[in-house]
Amino acid sequence: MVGLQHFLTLGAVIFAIGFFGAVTKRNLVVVLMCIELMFNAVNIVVVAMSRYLVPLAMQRAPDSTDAAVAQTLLTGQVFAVFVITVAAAEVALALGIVIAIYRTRRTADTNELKLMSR
Amino acid sequence: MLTAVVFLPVAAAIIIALAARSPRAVKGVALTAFVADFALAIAVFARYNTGDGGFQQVEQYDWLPGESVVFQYLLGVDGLSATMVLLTGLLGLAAMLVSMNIQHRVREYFVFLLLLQTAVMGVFASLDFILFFIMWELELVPMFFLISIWGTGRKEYSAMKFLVFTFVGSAFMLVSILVLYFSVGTFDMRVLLESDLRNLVAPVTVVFGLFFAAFAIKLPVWPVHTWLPDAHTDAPTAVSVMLAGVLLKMGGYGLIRVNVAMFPEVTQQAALPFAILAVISILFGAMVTLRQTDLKRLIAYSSVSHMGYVLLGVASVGATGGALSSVGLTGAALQMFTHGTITGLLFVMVGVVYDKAHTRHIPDLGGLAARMPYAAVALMVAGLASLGLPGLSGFVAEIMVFLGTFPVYGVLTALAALGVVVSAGYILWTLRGVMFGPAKERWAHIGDATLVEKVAPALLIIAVVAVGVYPALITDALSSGVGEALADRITTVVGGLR
Amino acid sequence: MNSSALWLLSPEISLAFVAMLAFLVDLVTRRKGYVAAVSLVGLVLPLLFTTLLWGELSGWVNAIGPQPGEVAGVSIPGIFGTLVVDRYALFFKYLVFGALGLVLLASLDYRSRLGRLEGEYYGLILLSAGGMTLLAATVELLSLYIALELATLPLVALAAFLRDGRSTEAGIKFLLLGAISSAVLLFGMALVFGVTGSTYLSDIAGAVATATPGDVPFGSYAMLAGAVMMAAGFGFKIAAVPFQMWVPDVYEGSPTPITAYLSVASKAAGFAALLRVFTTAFGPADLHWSVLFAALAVASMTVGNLVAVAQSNIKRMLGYSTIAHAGYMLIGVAAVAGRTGDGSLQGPQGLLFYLGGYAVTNLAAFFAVIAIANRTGSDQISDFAGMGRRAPWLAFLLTVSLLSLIGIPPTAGFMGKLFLFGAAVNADLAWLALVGVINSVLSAYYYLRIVKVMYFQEPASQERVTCSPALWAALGSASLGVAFVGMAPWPLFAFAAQALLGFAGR
Amino acid sequence: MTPSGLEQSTAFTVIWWVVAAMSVIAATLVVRLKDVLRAALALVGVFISVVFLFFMLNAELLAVAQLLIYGGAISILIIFAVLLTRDVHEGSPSNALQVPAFLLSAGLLAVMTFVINNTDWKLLSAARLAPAAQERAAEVFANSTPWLAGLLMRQFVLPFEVASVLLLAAVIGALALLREE
Repeated sequence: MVGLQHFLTLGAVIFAIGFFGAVTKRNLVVVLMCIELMFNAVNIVVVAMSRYLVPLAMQRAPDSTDAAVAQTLLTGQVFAVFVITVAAAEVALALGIVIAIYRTRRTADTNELKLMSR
Repeated sequence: MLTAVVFLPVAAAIIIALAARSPRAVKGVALTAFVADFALAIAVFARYNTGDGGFQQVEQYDWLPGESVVFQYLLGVDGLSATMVLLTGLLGLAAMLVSMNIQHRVREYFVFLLLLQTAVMGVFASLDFILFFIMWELELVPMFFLISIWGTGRKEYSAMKFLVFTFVGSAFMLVSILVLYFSVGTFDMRVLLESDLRNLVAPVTVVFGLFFAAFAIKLPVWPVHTWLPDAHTDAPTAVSVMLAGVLLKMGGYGLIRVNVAMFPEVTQQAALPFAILAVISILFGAMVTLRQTDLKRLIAYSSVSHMGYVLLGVASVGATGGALSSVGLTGAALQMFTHGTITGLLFVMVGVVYDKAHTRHIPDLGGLAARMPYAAVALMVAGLASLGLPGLSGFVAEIMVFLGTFPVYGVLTALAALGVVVSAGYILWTLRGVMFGPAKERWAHIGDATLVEKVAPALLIIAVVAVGVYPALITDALSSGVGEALADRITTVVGGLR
Repeated sequence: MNSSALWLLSPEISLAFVAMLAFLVDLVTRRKGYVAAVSLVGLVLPLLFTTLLWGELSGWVNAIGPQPGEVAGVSIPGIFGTLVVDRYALFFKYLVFGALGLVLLASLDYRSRLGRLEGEYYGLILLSAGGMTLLAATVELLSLYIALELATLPLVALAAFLRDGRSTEAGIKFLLLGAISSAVLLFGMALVFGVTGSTYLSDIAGAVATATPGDVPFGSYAMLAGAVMMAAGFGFKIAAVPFQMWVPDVYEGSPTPITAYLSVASKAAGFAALLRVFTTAFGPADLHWSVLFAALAVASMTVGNLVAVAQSNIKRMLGYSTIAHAGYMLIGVAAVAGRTGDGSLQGPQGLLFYLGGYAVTNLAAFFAVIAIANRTGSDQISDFAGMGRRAPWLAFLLTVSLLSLIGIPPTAGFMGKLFLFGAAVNADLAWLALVGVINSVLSAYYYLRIVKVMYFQEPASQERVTCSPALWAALGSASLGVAFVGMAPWPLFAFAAQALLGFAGR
Repeated sequence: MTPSGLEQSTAFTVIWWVVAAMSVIAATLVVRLKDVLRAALALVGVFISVVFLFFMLNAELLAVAQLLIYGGAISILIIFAVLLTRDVHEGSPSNALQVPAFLLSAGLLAVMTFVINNTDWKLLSAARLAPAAQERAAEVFANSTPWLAGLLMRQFVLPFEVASVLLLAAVIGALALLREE
C-alpha cells in the first residue's frame, strides 16, 4: 500500500541526493542541476501533502461545503507552482552568469574560480 | 560647574580643530583650557562641604527618558571623586606644560590630550553608570592615538596592548552594569548604593568578580599588569604623566566606589584574596623594579608596586565584627592622590632629563646634578616622597594603609612593609645613578630645565609637600567620602545582614 | 485586487513604477545622469506612501474604511490575509528605503564602471528593495518565499554586474548557494505546512499552541525539523554561521555599493522575516527556538571575528565583520524570551535599534571604502596606508564608523550593543551578553588594524584622495547618523518601540 | 473515488514503485555520471518521473506545468548551458568534500526519514468530514485546474503578482549580463 510516507520518503531521498551533488560537484551547470533535483523533491513533498493531508480550513469546519474551504485542499499544489516559477527564474539568471563567466574565463569549473579564495 | 569641569577641555578641542591654525595658537588655547580646568577643579574641591558629606553639586537631566530604559546626564561628587577631580585638574595642567615642546602634528595631539582630560574628568564626576561607562571607554580612543602616534619604541604594539587589556575589562564591566540595571531598575549610582544588591538576576559573586576584573586591570594588579610597563615606556612624557597619575586611579576609584561601596558583604569575603594579591603586587612590582635600567620602565613597575597599597587598604575591610576602622580605606584613597602627584612628578622629571640627554638608560646617565640643579632637586623630592619619607605625602598614605590593615592581616601587612624597604633601595640607587656620581664628559653641554619646564614640577612639588605636611587638606574630604562614611555604612550593612 | 489592496501595497507598487521608469529613461535617453536622478527623486513616492500608511494606522489619514480583521491602530491585514500593514513592516520600509537612497547616491560615483547598463542597475536595485519591504510585511509562507526571492535574485544579477572574473564569480556563488538554502527553506516550509495544514503564520501559531505538550519541542518532529530548516534558510539570508560561506567571495566580488546594500538592507529584511516568522508562528512553542538562536549567535560572532582577523582585503574583512554582527543581532532574537512577561519585547526592540544603527555605520564604512578604493583602485588594506594624511576627512569618518562597529561610545554601535546585551541580561542570558562583549573586544583588533594602517603607515604616494559631491553627501549623512544615534539614541529607540506596537499579538 | 482514499489498487502500487525507482536511479545518475550532457539527460528523466508522480497525485495542471517548464524550458536551458561550456570541460568531477558531504547528506536523509515516519500526520482519509464535504473534496481533486486557478487568483494573488515581477527582474538581469559592451 502506497501512502503519504512513501511519497515523503521518496522526496527526502531525492532531496538528499541533490544536496550531496550540489555540495560536491565542481561543474557549475551540474551544481545547478542538483539544485533542480532538490526543488523537485520539495515539489513531490508538497503535492503529496496536498493530496493526502486535510488542510486546516477543513479541520476547522469538517462539515462545510464552502467552495473556499474545499479549495484550500490545493494549497500544496500552489506551493509547487511557485517553486517551479522561481526555479525557472533562477535557471535563466544562472545561464546568464554562466555565459558571462565563460566569456571571461572560458571555464565552468568551480575549482577554477580560485581568484578570491586565498 | 561640574559640567564645565568635564566639558571645558572638549570645547577647547573643538575650537582647536575648527579654528586654530598655527601651533602657537593651538598651544595657547590648550594651555588656557587646562589652566581654567584646573581652576575649576580647585573650585569644585573647595566647594565640597566635608561636613555634609554625601554627593554634592549634583547636576541631573534626563538624557534618554523612556519607559524601559532610563539614562541620565547625572554628575556629582563626593569626597573621593572631588579629590580625584582635583588630581586630574592638577595633572592635566602638568601634562599640558610638559607638552609645550611638541612639534609633530600639533593640532591632533592637543585635541586628543583635551579629549582625554574630558573623559577622565567624566569618569570621576559621573553618577550615572552608563555615563560613567561611556567616559571610561571614551578615554581609550585618545590614549590609543597618543601612544601610537607620538610614542617611541614599540609604540603601536604597546598602544594595542593597552587598548585590548582595558577593553576586555570594560567589556566585563558592561555586563555587570546591565545586570545591576535589570535587577534594580536604574543606572543611578546613588540609588544603587542604597539598594540591597544581594539578589540579582545573575549570581552576585560573578557580578562582583567582573567588576573587580575591570578595575584590577586598570589599577593594575598582578598578574594583569603587563600592559602598564609597555604603555608607560613607549608613551610620550605627557601621556605617561596622565597614565600613571590619573588613569590608574580610575581603577582604584571604581574599586572603592563600586566593589566596596555597593557590595560590602562580598568585599569582606574577598578581602583575604585581595590582601594576598595586593602583597604580591607590591613585592613583585618592587622586585622587578630593582632590575630595570630604563627610567620609565622603572617608574612603571614601581607604580605596580605602589598601587598595590591601594588594594591592600581596601582589603582592610575584611575586619570582622565592629573592628572595622576607616583608616585603611582613607589611606587607600589618599595613596591614589599621592601616587598621582608623586609619579606625575617623576615622569615629568624623567621627561626633562630625556629631553636633554636623549636617553633613559640609567647606566649611561650620571652626575647630572651638577649640570641641572633644579631638575636634581625636583627628582630628589619625588624620589624621597615615593619611598615614603616622613613629611612628604607618600609617607602619610602608606602609614595609614598599614595602620588600617595591620590589625586585620598582620603578617601580610608586615610583608607589604618590606616593599617600602625595597623601594627605598631602588629609588636611592636610581637617584645616585642619574644625578650623582662622577660627572660624565658627554653630559658637559647639558643645561638645566627651562622656565616652562620648571612650572610643572613646581606645582607638583607644592602638592606633594603640602599634603605631606598637612594631610587634612585632603583627608577631610576623603573621610567624608569614603573613609568614615563608607566604613560606617559597611558596618551597618554587614551588621544588619548578620 | 480591490482598492484597499492597492493602497496597502502602494509603497511597493510605486517602487516598481519607479523601477520601470528607470528602465524606460535609460532606453529613451543617452544622458545617463537622468536615470540616477529619476531613481533618487522617485524614491520620494514610496516614502510618501509609507508615511501615509503610518498615518492610516495612527488615524490622521483615513483613505480606506475599517477592514475585516483590522486591529484598530495596530495592524491592517490585506490581500486575503497574506499581507499586513503594521508599524513593524513600516519600520523596515523606512529602513530599507533609507539605505536604498544612500546607496543610490553613492552609486553615482561608481557609474563609470557600469558602462551602458545604468537603467538595469538602478531598476534592479529598486525591485530588490521592493522584495525586501514585502518580506517584512507578509504573514504567509508562500508570499514570504516569493518576496525573499524577489529581494535576492536582482541582487544576484547586480553582484555579477561588473562582468569581470571576480564579479561573475560572486554572482554565481550567490545564486547557487542561495538556491541551495532556498531549497532547504522550502523543505522546512513544506514540513510545517504538512503538520499545520496551512501556510498562514497565524494558523501555524494556532496549531503550535494547540499541540499537545509532549516531549518533542514544537509538538511534533516534523514541526521541529521544519522550524530548524527554516532557521537555516533565513540564516543564509542574514549570513549567520554556519550558512555564511557565500559572504566573503560575494562581498569582495560585487560592486561595492551593492556590497554595502547587501550588508545592510538585505540583512535587515532577513531579520525582519526571521523575527516575524519565529515570534508569530512559533511564538507559543515555549520558545524552544531561543536556544537555537543563542547557539547560532555564539557561532556567528566567534567565527566571524576570528576569521576577519586574517583578512587582507577590506571588503572581505567587512564581510566577515557582518557575519559577526549578524551574531550580535541574533542575541536580540534569542533574548525574545524575557524574564518577565512584559519585558519580552526588549530583544526585538534592541534588534531593531541595532539594525538602524548598524545600517548607518556600515554604510558609512563602505562609502568611505568606495571613495578611497575608487581612487587607489585597490581594496587591499595595505593600500589604505597613509590615508590619514592623503584623505584626512575620509580617514576620520572611516575611523568613526569602525569605532562604531567595535562599539565604542559615543557612537551608534555602542548604543546598539548596550540595548542588545541589556535585553540578553534581562532574558536570563547574561552568559550570552558576556560572549558578546568578549567578541567586541576581539573585533577591536582587526578594526583598529585599518586605523593603524591609515594613520601610522607611510603612504605610497602623496597625492590627495578626493571624492565626488554625491558620495560626500551619502557618506556625510551616514556619518551624521552614526553620531546622532550614538549621542541621542532616544528617537530611534522610541521608533523601534513604536514598531513593535501590537507585534506578534502583544 | 472518494477523497478519503486514493486508488489503492495493486496497479497503483506497482506503477508507483516503478516511477519511484526510476526517479531515484535518474537522480543518482545526475550526480554520478561523468559526462555532463548525459547527466543533463538523466535530469530530464527525473523531471519526467515527477510528471508521473503528479498525475498519480491528481495534480494534472502541475503535471502539465512540470512537463512544459521543467521537461521543456528548464531542460533546454540547462542543455544549452552544457553545450556552451562543453568544449572546455568534459567531465563532471567532484571536489574534495566527497566524504563529509556524503555523511551530511546521509545524516539529513536519516533525520528526515525519522521525522516523516514519526509524525502524526492528519490524513484526509482519517478525517471525519461530513458526506457533503467529502463530495466537495472529491470534486476538487477530480477537476483540480479551475479550483487551482481560483486559489491563485484569490488567496495567493499576492505571491502570484510578485512572482511575475520576479520573473521580469530575472530576465532583465540575465539580459544585462549578456549584453555586449
